[in-house]
Amino acid sequence: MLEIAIKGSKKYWIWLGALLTVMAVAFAVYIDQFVNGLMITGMSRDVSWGFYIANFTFLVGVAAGGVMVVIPYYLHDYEKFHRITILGEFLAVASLIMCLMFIVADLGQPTRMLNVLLYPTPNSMLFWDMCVLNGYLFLNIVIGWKVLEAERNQVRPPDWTKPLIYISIPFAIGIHTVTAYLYCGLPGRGFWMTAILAPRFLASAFAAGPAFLILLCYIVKRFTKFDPGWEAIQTLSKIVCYALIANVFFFLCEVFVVFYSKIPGHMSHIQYLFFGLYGHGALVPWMWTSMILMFTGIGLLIVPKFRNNETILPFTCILIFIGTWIDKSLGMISGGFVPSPLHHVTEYVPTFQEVLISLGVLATGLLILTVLFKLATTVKEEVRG
Amino acid sequence: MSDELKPDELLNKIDHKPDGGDWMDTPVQIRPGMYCYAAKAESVKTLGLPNARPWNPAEDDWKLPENWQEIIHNGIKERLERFRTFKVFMDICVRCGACADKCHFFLGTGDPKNMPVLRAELLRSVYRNDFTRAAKLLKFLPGGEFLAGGRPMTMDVLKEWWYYFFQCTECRRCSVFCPYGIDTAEITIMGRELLNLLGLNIDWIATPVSNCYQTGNHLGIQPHAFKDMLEFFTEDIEEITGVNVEPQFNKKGADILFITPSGDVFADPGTYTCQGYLILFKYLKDKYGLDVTWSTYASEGGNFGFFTSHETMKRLNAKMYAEARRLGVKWILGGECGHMWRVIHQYMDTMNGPADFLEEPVNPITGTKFENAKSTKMVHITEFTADLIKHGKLELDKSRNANRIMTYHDSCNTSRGMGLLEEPRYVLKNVCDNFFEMPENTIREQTFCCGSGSGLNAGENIELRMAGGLPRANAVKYVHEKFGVNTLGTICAIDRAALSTLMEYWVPEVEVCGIHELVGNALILPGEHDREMDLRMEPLPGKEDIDE
Amino acid sequence: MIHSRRSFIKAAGVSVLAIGAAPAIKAVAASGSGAASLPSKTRRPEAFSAKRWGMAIDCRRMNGDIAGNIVKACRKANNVPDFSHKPDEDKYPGLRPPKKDQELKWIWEESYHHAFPEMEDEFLADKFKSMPFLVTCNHCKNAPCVQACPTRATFKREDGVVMMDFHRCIGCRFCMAACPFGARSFNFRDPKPFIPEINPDFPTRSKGVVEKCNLCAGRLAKGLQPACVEASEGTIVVGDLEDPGSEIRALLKENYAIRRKQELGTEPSVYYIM
Amino acid sequence: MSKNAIIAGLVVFVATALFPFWFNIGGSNAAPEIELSERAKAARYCVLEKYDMRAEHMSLLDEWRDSVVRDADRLYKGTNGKSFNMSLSTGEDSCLGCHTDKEKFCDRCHNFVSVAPYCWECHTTPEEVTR
Amino acid sequence: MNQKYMLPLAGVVLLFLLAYAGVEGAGLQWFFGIVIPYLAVIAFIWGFVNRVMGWADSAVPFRIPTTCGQEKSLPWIKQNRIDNPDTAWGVFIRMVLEIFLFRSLFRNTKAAFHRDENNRLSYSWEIFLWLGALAFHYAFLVTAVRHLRFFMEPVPWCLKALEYMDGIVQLGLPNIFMSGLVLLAAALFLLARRIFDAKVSYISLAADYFPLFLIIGIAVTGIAMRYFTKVDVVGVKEFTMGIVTFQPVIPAGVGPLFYAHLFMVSVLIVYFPMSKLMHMGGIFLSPTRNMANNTRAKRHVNPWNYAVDVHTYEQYEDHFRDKMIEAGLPVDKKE
Repeated sequence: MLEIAIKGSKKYWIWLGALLTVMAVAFAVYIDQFVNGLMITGMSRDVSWGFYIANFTFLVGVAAGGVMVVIPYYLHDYEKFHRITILGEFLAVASLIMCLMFIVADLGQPTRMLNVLLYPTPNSMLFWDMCVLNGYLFLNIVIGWKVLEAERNQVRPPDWTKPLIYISIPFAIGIHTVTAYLYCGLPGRGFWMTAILAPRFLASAFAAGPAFLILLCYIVKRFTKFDPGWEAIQTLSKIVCYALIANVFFFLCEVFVVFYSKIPGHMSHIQYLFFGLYGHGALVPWMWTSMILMFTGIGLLIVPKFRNNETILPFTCILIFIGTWIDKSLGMISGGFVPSPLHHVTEYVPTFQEVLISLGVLATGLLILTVLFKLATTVKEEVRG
Repeated sequence: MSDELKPDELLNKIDHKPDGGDWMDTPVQIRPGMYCYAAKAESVKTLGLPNARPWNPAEDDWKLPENWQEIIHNGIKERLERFRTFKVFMDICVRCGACADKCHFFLGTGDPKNMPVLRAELLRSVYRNDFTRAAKLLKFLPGGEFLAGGRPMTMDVLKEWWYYFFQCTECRRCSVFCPYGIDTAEITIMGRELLNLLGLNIDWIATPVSNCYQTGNHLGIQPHAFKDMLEFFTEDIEEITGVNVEPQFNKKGADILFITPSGDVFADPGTYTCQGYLILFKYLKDKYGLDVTWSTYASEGGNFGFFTSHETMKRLNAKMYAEARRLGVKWILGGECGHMWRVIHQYMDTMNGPADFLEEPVNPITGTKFENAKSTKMVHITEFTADLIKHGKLELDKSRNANRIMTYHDSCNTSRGMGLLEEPRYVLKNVCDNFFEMPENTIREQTFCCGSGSGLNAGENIELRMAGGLPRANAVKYVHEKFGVNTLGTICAIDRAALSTLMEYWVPEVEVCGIHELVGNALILPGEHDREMDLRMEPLPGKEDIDE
Repeated sequence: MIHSRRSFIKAAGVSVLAIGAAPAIKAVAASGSGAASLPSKTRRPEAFSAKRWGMAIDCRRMNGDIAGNIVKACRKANNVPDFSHKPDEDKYPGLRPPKKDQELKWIWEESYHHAFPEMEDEFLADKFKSMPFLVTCNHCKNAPCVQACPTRATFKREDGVVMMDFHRCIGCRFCMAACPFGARSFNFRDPKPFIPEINPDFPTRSKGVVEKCNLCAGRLAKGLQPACVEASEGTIVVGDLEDPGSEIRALLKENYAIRRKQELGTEPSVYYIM
Repeated sequence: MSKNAIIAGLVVFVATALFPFWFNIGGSNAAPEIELSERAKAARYCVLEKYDMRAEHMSLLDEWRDSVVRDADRLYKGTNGKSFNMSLSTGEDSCLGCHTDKEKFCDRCHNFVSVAPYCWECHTTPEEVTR
Repeated sequence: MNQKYMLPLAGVVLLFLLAYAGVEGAGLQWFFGIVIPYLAVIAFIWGFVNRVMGWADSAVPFRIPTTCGQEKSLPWIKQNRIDNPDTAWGVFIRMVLEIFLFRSLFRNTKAAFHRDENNRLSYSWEIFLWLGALAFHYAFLVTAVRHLRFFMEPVPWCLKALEYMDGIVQLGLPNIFMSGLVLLAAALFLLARRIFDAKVSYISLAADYFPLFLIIGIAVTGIAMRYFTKVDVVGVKEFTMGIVTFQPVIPAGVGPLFYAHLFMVSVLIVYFPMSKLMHMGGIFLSPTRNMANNTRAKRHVNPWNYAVDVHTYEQYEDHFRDKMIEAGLPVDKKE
């Protein structure tokens, strides 16, 4: 089936070539990081996680978002999603590979990463995160591939894929829950220490993932002969809408708890993000932008006239995607570290190199996504005739 | 035929998991329905091939010469020196199994010895025993003989050879997947050559070869009958179109000599393809003054000698160049055929060339040089027609083929033996609007054989043919059910005959046609009247009610 | 003798290998060497030991000079790099300049406001406002960093010291996020150029691993007091918190001492006598 | 493929296969001599017997580092009844405390068999520091 | 038990024990360490050259490449220059892809017969044989190249770089070399395939299992020496350098496991030229892949082409002249 990927139009090859170029440049920069250490990043003693982990967190969400098409289709036999389920699964595959690459990029000693397997440590959330991420990746590759292959051959998928599909649903919830647990179980980090973090992560995931999927559907429709179906996109947009409302609602709950209780250790982080602290306020414009984007997104999605407008919808999705990205990657990580437990304010700005390496990872993900989507859409075209 | 074994029963017999045991210890069982009758003595005699005598594969005694083992041994030895392919293929197979489920006969019968690797091992095991140093060295070690994996040439082995080398259609599908490119077809060719040294051919091959040698074509049609047949088509065409397309025969000084397999002249549905050629040549003659001649001497494109031995192939093939030289044409045009093209493409120039008495082929109408046929000087008719269409030289009415929902079967020989994939598709798409490909893994270089190639198109081995054709039929059935495909196009004469039977058995709703039958339907002849029938004398689409 | 023993180990090893049990080999190797000459690993006889090590910092006697000496002594003893040190150009040509906020600290001075941020008080006694508070790893009883580490590179020793296994650390920095005291530092780069004088008694670290105060475990093992204690002029006492007769317990018994962020329940082992 | 091409290919193949032989023409089979420091000579014994030490020292060090860091066990009593400080480089009674010259003792063999342990990234020999 | 693999397994175990006992019991270091390896190298080179020259001596009468794509045809039809090359350059690319990436194997599919109301035969992409083969061969290559450190003094930087890359995964001491583990894993996978896949099992001969077991044995002893029972590598290098400088020595302190490893390697290279392992050389000579598909454009010469009996037109006309004249067909001689 992979032979499909090596046949393509000129545009396809130019696109892959561009991605490969970005990957090559990023790899060269990564070699610098590998040789000289994480000194090339903007991270510091106080803000010890940065752009890599931020993007990792966000992409776990995108991966988990794929389950929003899997559940309706497999659990509720929602036929409209039949055509796009595979897209959701392949989106999860590409996102998860990016997640794993971001983790590796963030490690100080990547050559030792197998120590996590050699000394399994059940009390560490990172260990569990590794398990669920790899598990979910494996499940999605196997399920996506086997189901697509069966579709191509016009036979029923092997029986053993059914239980795997069911297992993949808790895994999807699991990856984001465990990722939230990475943060929310840490004493002394008031910003993260809230039980609503995992639900909030899931809510933003179920907004960002399907929003991205809608955009991908548009792209697929534009560049291939495969039509994911307007009704499926409609349903997705409703999912995005309610998930986004939940996300904002959870955030407002958080704001209430923090500011009504006025506990400084919890309050200072949100103050820093939205108003600045001790004269430091690099993230203030970003956070307000995020809020505006998300509220605009809600507005555009909740009104049927706008939601049902084929021209407006992709722009709405872009707004939401950017809004949730700022909210979850920039805000969530920097917000947690600033101010530090000793109440120092050390601001974090990613370096150029850091951003380049991240772009390399994203380019790799997009390359995988492109190839997988090409497979999926070509097979679907082929089967339709 | 179909009363003997229903499709469902045949399907029930398929099991792709061989049960344990050692294949070397499993003796061959020659089963009716799976083999062709033995070559008749007189056919073998005509060609002066060895050991002509009546014999019956089902009997124990095959009436072999005393020193048959020696003959085989020397035969292998000689061929190892003459063919590097043979020697290398004997040595380097690692038995990785990649080819195992690529063979249509294995897929259709489940007989493990139809896995290409095992078919080759039948010969290889003897080679290892008799010709490798390893076997000689290892004999001194305990268990070494076992490690060498050889076995002596016995009567059982010989029978196994005969049975299984005539269960291979030399389609080369396995070769596409082999990491070393081992071509089982070449091994089968060697195997059949060796068997022929003992006079162990099948009649479906030997008799056509003898006919072809004597009368010029496989069916043994004599010159006047050949002419009659084409004149009969001319009458039909006149009835359909109102135009007389009378062909020319053995005409000296013509531009082009046209050679097609005799199957097109004498067996439905090839005859309709033949009519297509006639219409095309008439059109070109009237519009552009192109002078095409047929030959009664070289009235056979096919070459069953190819299924006998290299020498026999050469003897039959020689007629093409001889006739072209005698008639003084510029170059040769070849009709739709499979193994004919394999021979022309890969052997003819080497065996019977150089054809320096011919001109490098140029299409006189479009001026296109057929660069790829520069030396052999023989052009495939779909290359020729595609070139004409591309240059807008043909006036076509696609709607006359509107009732045809087409799919296209790549013939093994033209796809894996030369790579003729796009030309027929181009022609097809220009004469018919409804075209659907069969699934990816069953077309182009991965195409499946009709199950009856390489001389196995007999009546007595019908079970073998239906089983071997199963993968092809299965793919046709798929597009038939999915897209309502009702016609299977092909550019091979054996396909046209074999696939018709195959379709009747597995997918009765699908008809088989040649590409030039559709061209003949679509081509608007100068001066023709309003056509109401297609070449099969069936009403054209939109004209159905006129008949009633 | 040795010859046959080795052969036995090898034969046994090869057969065990077939079932892929590496740990078993070590067992075989151990038993194969015979009871008489079994190799043993033990503590040094002169090593200090405790049930649970703790530290008391006497803030009443602490001043800037002492604190400065302590920090210096710690850096020297443990090869903690100092980013203000100018690296030797000949030995390390073309080094990129260090980033101040990527520095490494094992013990350092903080003001009251930062050492005890949750005990902010408008009317804090003046003397505390200017006093240097030394902060370091608290060797918590319930150490969040130990819980967070995915490879057990950070672990709690039986004697209460929270240790780093530099060989095992993968540099994920989960521990840094987990530590509520900011006690951990990450080697963003190779530290060697920034160590003014390498102390051969303690290895330096490589880039990419996290480090922190280990209570001078190596010195304790040799029967030496931690470097900070030695330089502290008696303002720092390290001893066994579980031993009622220890010096540190005596101090805590008689004086009012506080711990940092007690409300988090990590049970720090570093006490500040106020 | 022509016979000449095949022969050319074969020549390349044989040359490659016999590379170790022609590459070492005029070479010697001598392994480097390691030089023992005066202290080591005087001591006359090490943690393990000579050949065991040669073969196993890296595993022993691997084992030691776990014991030292994780179990705080720092004293090794070998099968020869002697005690050793379980340390590669710290203190007089560590490995390098006795085998003081790393270049002549460790590096010669490591270079000979192309082993580049990462130990030296962090562990410094006392000599290196004083130099 | 299936004797097709039990016998080779027993053979390999026997070979191992032979060397192990020979060294440990009988002190035959010189025999297994010096005599056998020298003989093995000679046998390998001689056997390999002989085999390839045997192939070279045979003629290539025809040009019969397998064409896996569109041939060179009319100028507006896109040719597949790699799968159906008509130039030497295309052939070169095709061979490079074949030799380095196992391109044909990459195409591998798996057929399945779904016996239900549709009775579909399906073909799906089967990647594992390709992956396994690729992993096996590359791991073997890296392992072999890596061993050059025992045969070169000083060791060049490029070899050190390879060792660094191979050992980049840091996991305990000594460094883990990935190639060795991948080699063993891939060999075990290929073995498992032979045993458990009914089709492959059926076609497998003892000669297929023997080299696999031998390679597994070599990998296992090598891994054992590196990670478990340990061997004095300085002694080993002294020994290997002795061999290649023709000043053989038997170093002290190198145990029998090393000689068993060496003996199995020797057996492998002796066995190599007389077995299917010659596919290493054969892949270069495979005529269906290393020739251009241009026979219609360029004449190929058969060195042993000979004249044959042909039924000529004259004979034909003589036979049918009357009928031809009667039917109005032109004839050369009108009598």
